[in-house]
Amino acid sequence: MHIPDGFLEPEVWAPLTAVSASAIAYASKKVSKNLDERKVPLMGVIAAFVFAAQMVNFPIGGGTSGHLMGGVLIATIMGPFAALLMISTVLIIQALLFQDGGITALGANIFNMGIVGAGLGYLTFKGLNSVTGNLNFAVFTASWLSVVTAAGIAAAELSISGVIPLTVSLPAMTGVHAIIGIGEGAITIAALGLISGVSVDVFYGVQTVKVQRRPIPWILLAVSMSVALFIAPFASEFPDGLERVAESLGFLERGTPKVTSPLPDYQIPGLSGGISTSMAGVVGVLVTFGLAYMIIKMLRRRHR
Amino acid sequence: MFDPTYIDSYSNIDAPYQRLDARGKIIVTLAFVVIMAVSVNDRPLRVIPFSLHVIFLAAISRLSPKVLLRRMLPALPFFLFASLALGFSKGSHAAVAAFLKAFFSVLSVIILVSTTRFSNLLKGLEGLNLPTILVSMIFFVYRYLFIIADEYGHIKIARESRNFSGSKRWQWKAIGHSVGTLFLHSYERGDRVYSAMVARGYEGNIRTLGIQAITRADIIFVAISVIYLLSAGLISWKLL
Amino acid sequence: METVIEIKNLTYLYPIGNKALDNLNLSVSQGERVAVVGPNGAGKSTFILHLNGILNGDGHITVMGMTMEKGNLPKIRQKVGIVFQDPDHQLFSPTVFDDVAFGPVNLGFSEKEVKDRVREALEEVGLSGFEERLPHRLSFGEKRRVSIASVLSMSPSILVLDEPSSSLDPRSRRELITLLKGFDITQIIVTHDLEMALELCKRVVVMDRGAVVADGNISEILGNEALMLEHGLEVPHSIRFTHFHTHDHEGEADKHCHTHCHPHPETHEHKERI
Amino acid sequence: METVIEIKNLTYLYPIGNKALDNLNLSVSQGERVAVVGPNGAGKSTFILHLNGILNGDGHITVMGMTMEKGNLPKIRQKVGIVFQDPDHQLFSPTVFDDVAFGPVNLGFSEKEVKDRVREALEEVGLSGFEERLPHRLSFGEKRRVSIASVLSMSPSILVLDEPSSSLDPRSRRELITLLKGFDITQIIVTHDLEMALELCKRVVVMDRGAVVADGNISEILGNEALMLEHGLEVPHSIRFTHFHTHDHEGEADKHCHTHCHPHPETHEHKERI
Ligand SMILES: Nc1ncnc2c1ncn2[C@@H]1O[C@H](COP(=O)(O)OP(=O)(O)OP(=O)(O)O)[C@@H](O)[C@H]1O
Ligand SMILES: Nc1ncnc2c1ncn2[C@@H]1O[C@H](COP(=O)(O)OP(=O)(O)OP(=O)(O)O)[C@@H](O)[C@H]1O
Ligand SMILES: [Mg+2]
Ligand SMILES: [Mg+2]
Repeated sequence: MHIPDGFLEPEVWAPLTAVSASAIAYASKKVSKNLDERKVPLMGVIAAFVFAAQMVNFPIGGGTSGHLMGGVLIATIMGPFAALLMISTVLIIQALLFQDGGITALGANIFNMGIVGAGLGYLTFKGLNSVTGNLNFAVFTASWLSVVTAAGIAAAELSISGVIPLTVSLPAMTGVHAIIGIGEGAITIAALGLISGVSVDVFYGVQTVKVQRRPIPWILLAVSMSVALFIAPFASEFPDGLERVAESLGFLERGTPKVTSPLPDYQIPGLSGGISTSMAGVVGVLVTFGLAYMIIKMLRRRHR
Repeated sequence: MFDPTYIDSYSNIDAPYQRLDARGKIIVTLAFVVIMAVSVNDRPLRVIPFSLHVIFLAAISRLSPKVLLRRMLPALPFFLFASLALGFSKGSHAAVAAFLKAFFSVLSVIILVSTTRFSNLLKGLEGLNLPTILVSMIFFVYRYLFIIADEYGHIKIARESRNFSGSKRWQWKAIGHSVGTLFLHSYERGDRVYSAMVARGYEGNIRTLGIQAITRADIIFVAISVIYLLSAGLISWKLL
Repeated sequence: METVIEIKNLTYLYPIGNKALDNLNLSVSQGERVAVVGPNGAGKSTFILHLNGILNGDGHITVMGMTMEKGNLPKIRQKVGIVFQDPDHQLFSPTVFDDVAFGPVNLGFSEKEVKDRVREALEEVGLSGFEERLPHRLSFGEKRRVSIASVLSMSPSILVLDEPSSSLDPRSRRELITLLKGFDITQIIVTHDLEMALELCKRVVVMDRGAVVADGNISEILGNEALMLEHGLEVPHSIRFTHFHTHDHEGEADKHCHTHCHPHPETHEHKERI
Repeated sequence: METVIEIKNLTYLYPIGNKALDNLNLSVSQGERVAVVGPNGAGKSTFILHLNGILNGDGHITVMGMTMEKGNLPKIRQKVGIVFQDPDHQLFSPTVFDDVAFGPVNLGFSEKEVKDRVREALEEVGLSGFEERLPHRLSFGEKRRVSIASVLSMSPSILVLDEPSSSLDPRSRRELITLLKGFDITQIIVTHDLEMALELCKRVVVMDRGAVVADGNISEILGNEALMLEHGLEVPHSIRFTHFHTHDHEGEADKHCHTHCHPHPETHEHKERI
């Protein structure tokens, strides 16, 4: 999911860079103020952990394996702002030192994995946990959703830039990641279970949310996200099995450059239609995200 | 991928480019990547003046093409496939242009990090107003990356040694437990590193030994590069 | 005695290029307890990782009659139990029970069998009743015992330990020695703790630069000052003192000296050959 | 001799509730080299973290005449150099130079002064020329030396080392001992390596359960079998052998035995008091 330089149009990466830069600036201020700033080394070493965790491979069946994203994992432990900083740090290092993800695409990658993956994932976790009171369910759903959403948004960005039409890339990306997401969810649950067994104070901010009494927006958010990103594309024109999609577009998963068939052999739909669909998709996700952000702000004010 | 030596291995070559200030190099690299990204569009020919700039930098940093290519190798397959996909939707020109853009952007970043000591690079980023906390975190990730990745390697070996297999569910659970363990180790390590730093007079921000001075050479380099890149963008926009 | 491990011309290069093992030859018999010593970076840990196919260098390895190859790995890993140097790298489960059960579960035993094995293994290392404890909240010595139990639960025929005594306090170290003395399976003990090696093993293998530079009777080899100095080692106190007295009061020698302290010619020859 | 460290009734509870230090008392004189020994979990490392105010328990600590309090911390940290057990926790900079320079830079020295100090410190540990090496690519023994250099560069008056010899091969351990013997500043050496303690120190402090249970002449205390066994320790070989001969040939005693091996009454009294 690390988008390199050269494939995104400026219309896509420029605004996303602005969004990500502001988010980082805000999170930096927030973290410097709230967390003990003298504990920067601790944050740094844990960011190195995030880097290592993203290299963790797990089997997803059919002889293939997925990579952990770790967004929800780290956000539930360290909080969404610290998590955003950690993931951004990791992405910067990956771009600078490992040629994994581009410089102009850095804003987009931070947006996909840090803001959407960790931030939105964290909101989902917090919401579902307060609604259902079922920690594992909340963790699992949030992890799954964060992976699928991040993949979906990456697909949308690529399709707006004309690389792959959304009608192809969205089902492919979300399809593969719907499976990877199950692994992500299961692993996140197990990891958090072990960590919380040792130290008590793991779930950042869960206590405050538990008393929260307005569950409906969260359910709506979760359901609409799942429908928008997962079910809808499948209901459309490509009922191919997930296996097939995973195979044909496997190259979108980093670390698996051995794929043989780069393109599916079906007709590629007209460009204009593709762009309008993908535009709609991205706008939808952005609006949802904005909504979620406002909601969490409101909640926060109530609990101060 | 996990050989830490390669990161700083070419920063000690005594060549003109290595002697320049990190901030100037970062600005020029950013200008290069951004201006190229904005001006090339779907025209492969427009990449030519930009490629000349990168080749010039490679020359004044005395990096051998072999070294550069080897470092780029892991990224290439993705570029190929993505441009192929682009080729189907937007045509071969767009595909070639995208590939070249990706190629030269990566090349410029590789030249930047190969010719700048990582600590100077960080000082440069800080000098360019990246939030201090982020710069410090990059510093620690860089320092602990290999150590923590190695640690996961050890856990993995211990797992394999005991015949790790079984159902997917069981494997996911065991992997999750390994990740949790790795987190606890990292946390404890972070705690102790903090103690070690405090013990040597650390009081909240990393101090460095005098930032590199910006000389006239730096200013000339940045000015000429930016002017060249801008005009390359504009002229190729008109002509190619 | 039957040969259980046979290694011929084993060479291994780490991907970044340093030759960690260089034409290593070794064979170990059934029931032997062998110490492996050598300076930091000699290749001891690298060697150990070959014994169950985690690393795969050039050369020929046979374990209990099975050639080291992909198809045999599960069986070999069941036979060879490796206790790594750092227990924190070995223990990754939420409870002691889970960790000790990890091997047996992977081997596909029934639930009852798994439970029995865990109980027995914990008993053997003296940790009965620790099943529900968190591995992270144990003392270093206890962690080491859990690591050993987590390997014993697979009933290995060959137990390999990488520097088992480091960072242990003297009491825990003593308990470890007693524990290992109690097992009669084949054991390979990699260590910098030459006193412990002397107490536990009759045979020592000295490694340096990836090869075996001496192999034979432990008190002869560890008592050979020139050899020890050449390979970053030291004649252990217990030999040095005995040695000293051997010369001082010839008649008393046998009383304190269990070992023959003059370098054995074979050792020298061995050293020069490699 | 002048007292440089004075600790009275020091008690420390970790946040999760375990009492790691329990009414600890200790004073150390200028130029002394003191060994601190005790079982795993005795509180040795916790104690060390109090010597420069990283932890802050109840009780009274004075270092070189300065009371341990916030205002004095920078000065105290300059005086007390701590080498932590794991070099990977101590070395966090991209190059050896940066790491050794970290302390002096924080102390606000000029660039020239910093460079001079780094050069000198590296020279002292025998690592001149390692300035540009990456700390994580050094051998374990070299890492340990860099840790020591990174503390020496602050010119501490008191050097505190936490288990400096663990995981070192015998040669590196020997080099470490020579190095430490060469310094004439006050040294506190926490270790499980009783032989090293014997070689380096005249005085030993035995800790258990967060308190000092014995304090005095090292060969008397380490030779006291009952005391050693009670606190998870062991009489070191070099004493045991000497001791043995002391009884066998009374006349020879002085030749091999530098130490008086019978328990000192004061030690016992000490032990029972606590
Ligand atoms: N993962 C690795 N990658 C590259 N080189 C390695 C790696 N691990 C070890 N080495 C190198 O291989 C050689 C042998 O290392 P090994 O860990 O086997 O030594 P050892 O005998 O176990 O030393 P020690 O007593 O310090 O544990 C050393 O030179 C070491 O630097
Ligand atoms: N960060 C911590 N949080 C809670 N308890 C701790 C922490 N660090 C140590 N302890 C506990 O405090 C006690 C003393 O620990 P300490 O590390 O000081 O022992 P030590 O004497 O250094 O042992 P070792 O010889 O194993 O290094 C132990 O019971 C330990 O479990
Ligand atoms: Mg080793
Ligand atoms: Mg300790």
